[in-house]
Amino acid sequence: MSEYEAARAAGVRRTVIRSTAALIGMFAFAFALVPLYDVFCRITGLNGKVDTTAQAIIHEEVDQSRYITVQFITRGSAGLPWQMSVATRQMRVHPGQTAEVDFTFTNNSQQKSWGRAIPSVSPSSATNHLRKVSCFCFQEQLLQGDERLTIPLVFQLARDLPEEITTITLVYTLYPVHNMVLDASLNNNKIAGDKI
Amino acid sequence: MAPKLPPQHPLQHSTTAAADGQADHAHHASPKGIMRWLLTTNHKEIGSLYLIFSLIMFFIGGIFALVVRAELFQPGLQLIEPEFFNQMTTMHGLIMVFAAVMPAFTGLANWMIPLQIGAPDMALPRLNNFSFWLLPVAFTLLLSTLFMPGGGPNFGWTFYAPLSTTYAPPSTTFFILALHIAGVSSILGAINIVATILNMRAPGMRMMDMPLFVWTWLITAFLLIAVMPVLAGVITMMLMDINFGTSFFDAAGGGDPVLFQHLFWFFGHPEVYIMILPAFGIVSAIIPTFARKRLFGYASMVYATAAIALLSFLVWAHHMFVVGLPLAAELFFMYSTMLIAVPTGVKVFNWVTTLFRGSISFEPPMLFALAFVVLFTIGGFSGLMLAIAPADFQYHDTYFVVAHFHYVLVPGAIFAIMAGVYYWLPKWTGHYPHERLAQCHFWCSIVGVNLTFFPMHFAGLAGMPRRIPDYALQFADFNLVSSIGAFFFGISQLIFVLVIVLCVRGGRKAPAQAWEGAEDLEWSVPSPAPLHTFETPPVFHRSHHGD
Amino acid sequence: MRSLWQWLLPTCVIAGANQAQANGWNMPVGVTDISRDIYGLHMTIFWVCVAIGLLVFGVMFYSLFRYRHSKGAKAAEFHEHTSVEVLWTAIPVLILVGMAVPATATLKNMYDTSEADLDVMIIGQQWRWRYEYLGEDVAFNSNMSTPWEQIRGEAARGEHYLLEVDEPLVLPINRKIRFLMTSDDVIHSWWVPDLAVKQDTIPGFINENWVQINEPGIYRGQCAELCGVNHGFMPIVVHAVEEDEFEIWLAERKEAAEQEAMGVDREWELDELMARGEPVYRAICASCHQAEGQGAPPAFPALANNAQLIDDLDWHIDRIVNGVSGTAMPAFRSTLNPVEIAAVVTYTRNAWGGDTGDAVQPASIAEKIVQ
Amino acid sequence: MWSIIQSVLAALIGVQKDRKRQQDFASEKPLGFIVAAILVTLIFVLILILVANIAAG
Repeated sequence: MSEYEAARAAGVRRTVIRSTAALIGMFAFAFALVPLYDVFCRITGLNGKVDTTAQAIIHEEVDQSRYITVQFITRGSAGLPWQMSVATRQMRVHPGQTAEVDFTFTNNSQQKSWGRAIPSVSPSSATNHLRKVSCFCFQEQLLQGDERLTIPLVFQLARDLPEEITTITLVYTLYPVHNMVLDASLNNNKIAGDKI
Repeated sequence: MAPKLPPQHPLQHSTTAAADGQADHAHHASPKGIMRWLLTTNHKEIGSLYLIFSLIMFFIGGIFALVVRAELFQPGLQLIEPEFFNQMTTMHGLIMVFAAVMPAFTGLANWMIPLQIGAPDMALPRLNNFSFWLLPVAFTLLLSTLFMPGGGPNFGWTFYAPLSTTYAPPSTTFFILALHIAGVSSILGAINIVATILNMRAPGMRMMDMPLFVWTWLITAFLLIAVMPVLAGVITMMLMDINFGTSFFDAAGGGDPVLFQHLFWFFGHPEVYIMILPAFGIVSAIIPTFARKRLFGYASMVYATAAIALLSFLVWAHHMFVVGLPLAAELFFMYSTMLIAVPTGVKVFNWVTTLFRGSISFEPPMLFALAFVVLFTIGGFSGLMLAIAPADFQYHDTYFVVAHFHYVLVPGAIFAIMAGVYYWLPKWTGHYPHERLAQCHFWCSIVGVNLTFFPMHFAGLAGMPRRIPDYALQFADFNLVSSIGAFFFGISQLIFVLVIVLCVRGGRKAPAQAWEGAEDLEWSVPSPAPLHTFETPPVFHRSHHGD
Repeated sequence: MRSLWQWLLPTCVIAGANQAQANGWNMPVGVTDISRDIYGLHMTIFWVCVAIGLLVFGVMFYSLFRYRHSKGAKAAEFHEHTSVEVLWTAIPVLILVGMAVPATATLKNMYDTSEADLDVMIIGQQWRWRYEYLGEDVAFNSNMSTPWEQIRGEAARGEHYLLEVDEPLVLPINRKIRFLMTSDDVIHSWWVPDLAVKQDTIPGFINENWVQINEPGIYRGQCAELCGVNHGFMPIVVHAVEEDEFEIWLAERKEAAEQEAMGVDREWELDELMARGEPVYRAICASCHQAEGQGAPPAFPALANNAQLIDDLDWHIDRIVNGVSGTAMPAFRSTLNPVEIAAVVTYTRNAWGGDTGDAVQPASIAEKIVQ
Repeated sequence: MWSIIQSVLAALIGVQKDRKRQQDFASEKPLGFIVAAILVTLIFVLILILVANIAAG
């Protein structure tokens, strides 16, 4: 092998090592994008996803000069025999004010089951200004057969809510929580996993 | 992945082997028959394999398109069920993108890059063989999903979650596997190309002396290395969502379906440029040759290509203007997308200025290259219209978009590939392609392409969504014309096959420099190029590009 | 001669464009301020493209004609010219900035959903739309009403083939209506060209858009995002009416809903339930489970002669009331009323030779979905 | 340094004098150009984000 060829081979080896490193880096980056996206959404409120952890009430002066209409919408989804309802469809609050609204969950079946309410806020620019002090959406809920449960949502609108926002819509969609252990306990449900 | 050294060939100058062709090269006791092709590490043979594979896949993908067009020939469901229709549109897209256009460019790269930079072979010949043979495996697997219970993928080539996860047919796992294998093949091919270009250039050839095809492929290969792993990541997440109970894209488990689109288009938009940048390189070789004039603004072509590649990472969400992004994000992606028109425009202006005051002749490669410039520009114009976010609310997911990307990909990428094939066929086979037949192929293709895709602009503006198996009566005329055009275009591609077969078997003999104005290094080796070339590195003279 | 062409060509093109408008070749101008703005942007950028195209292709074809090798043209030597290059970079940038300004203004306007008079929730479902008038207790499903015989070519196609629904979305004109959009299964996209509204409906997430219609009329659109097998068969029809007409319609809808609710408490005959169930089945179920309940396995199981369904009434009702997660079978708990559910259950148990004789009472269904 | 930035900016709009280009490619070290290109791209993105945010109000 001539010196020229040896130099060339060394160059090829270097290029391959570098591009393989870049490759692995990009593959890792793709997965890193998932948490990055979440962080990004939390900072910008991009997709209307609200923080899933409780936030402390910040005592600030209530902005009496404006009212914000907050609408509540509850939605069910396939596979969960629950009914979710809200005590009031909409309320008017001042920015800075702490408000509370009751949500009621009813299990219409005889079996116990797990469910989780996934929140979404519109307009998404309001997301970061909605502080949830306590919410059923922070964790999964368990309802026994025919059980009815009322849980309050305590929230506060930040004073720095942008001026142009006059209405905030909060939508909760109830989803069943599928869990191997939970399913095993639901052995009465003889058709679990069946599809129609 | 240990780097592999090129196999040593006996020192033998290319010219001596020229006349005898391949028979003389029985050194190594090379395997014969099918084993020769299975085990070959020669860049020219692998290049041919890639090109033949992509041609076959072009016809398979084309047949799927014709099934779609046949169903859309008139309103109503006549031939196939909506379920099968969705599988056809999906398969057409996947096959054309991953199995026809991309391998065709890789095939051209395999054949031409070593010849254009004066290298004896690719840097990693055995890896090269491996990356090719992954492709038939991947696409046999993908096509086999059509025969599985529940059918093949039916969620479009963009496979948006949750349609492609929670609601997907059972064969989706095989679809993911096939895409993984195809992705590995692309990545290995790209690494090989980068290693070849950076290290195997003839002594004295600097980066800025490289032909534009080599430049555009270098940038394309970097794009591939950057984004194919992202695709691999996305489909891995899908696989986990489907089979392992994660919920990356499932709202029920706290995931986000829109995240899928962000990730997909973060891969997908650079992917679009992967399919067009090498085409820029081919056209930038052909136009100066047949205008007998140096390419105008070689440096700005290189820079514009690099700029387009960089910008392609910043514009992905223009595919998502209607998913409900915040206003600032919409504006950001609108502005960045509009800016990408600038370097693209620079390229078109450069080509036109190269023609200006040239000495132009109209051989088949030139015809296709000129058609590329005109029709790709039309595709670029509709792209510019789509970049205007408010207007995109009307264009999005309609046939206007279908028209746009087919103008960019068919008379864009595919015409450039055909131009390249006609341009380099004399080098590959030693014969000129049959001029009359090639012209016939060109005119049929031009008429067919425009007949097929131009009415789609109108159908889209008038309100026809994409991916529907049946349509309202006011779209009937547009679809009728499109379908006739599609069959005409499809059938006229048989002429292309005929030209290639005839050219391989015989025809007017071509000299080493087959075209009068051609200047790059590949024209210094005999036609047909012997199996082994540049075993002694050529001395590169800075006759063009540089000073 | 040349001056004639200079005059004739643009005239022809403009005349052609006007003609295109009339014949449905171009984007509709639409009936909202926003749709007009968008149409204006569309035409502006179109003419910009035409102008650039004429210039570039003009130079190109002139060169191709003038500098033919066969006519002995000799190639020039030049291969770069910095000032020309700077110029043709700068001019497009200026044009683009010129386009970006009005586009930004229109986009900001489109995003301003504040101060709406009426909120309508739009829900995409495989493969129908559901409309809920928030705070008005009016909600209904909107299914394609084109019969499958027409699609299969067994009957003559009507004027609004594939673009007609059983229940259109009725909206008042001159009022700002805010749309809240979401989906129950996959991503759909609600699009009416005349209103220039196209917005994805995403499961678990809420999107907003708004419209203020200037003219009464019937406006048609379609789902624009591939959403599965019947993606091509979920049209949208918007019926825009005068404001007082809308109030009357709303009152009638409420009354009809009350009437239906009263029906829950009384005892229903089998025949009555069958008669009520058939249209529900045709509108809601037949697109997947097929007209004769034969289904399309494996995605859509057969209902006719389905042993499990016939043996287990509770299971049957559970499937309809609560749906099956991860499939196209939604929960009809809140989208059909107890009468409709009881009727359709009765229908599927007795049609196609099932003949179980079960007459499922609305009251028993209502028990299962108590608030 | 200024020369490198100048070249990168020229590359961004795709225009460069041949003489300047020859000068750039006389230096065999691409690292400076790569770093400068990444920086310029980042600044470009930040400017675009800023403009978009100002335009969005």
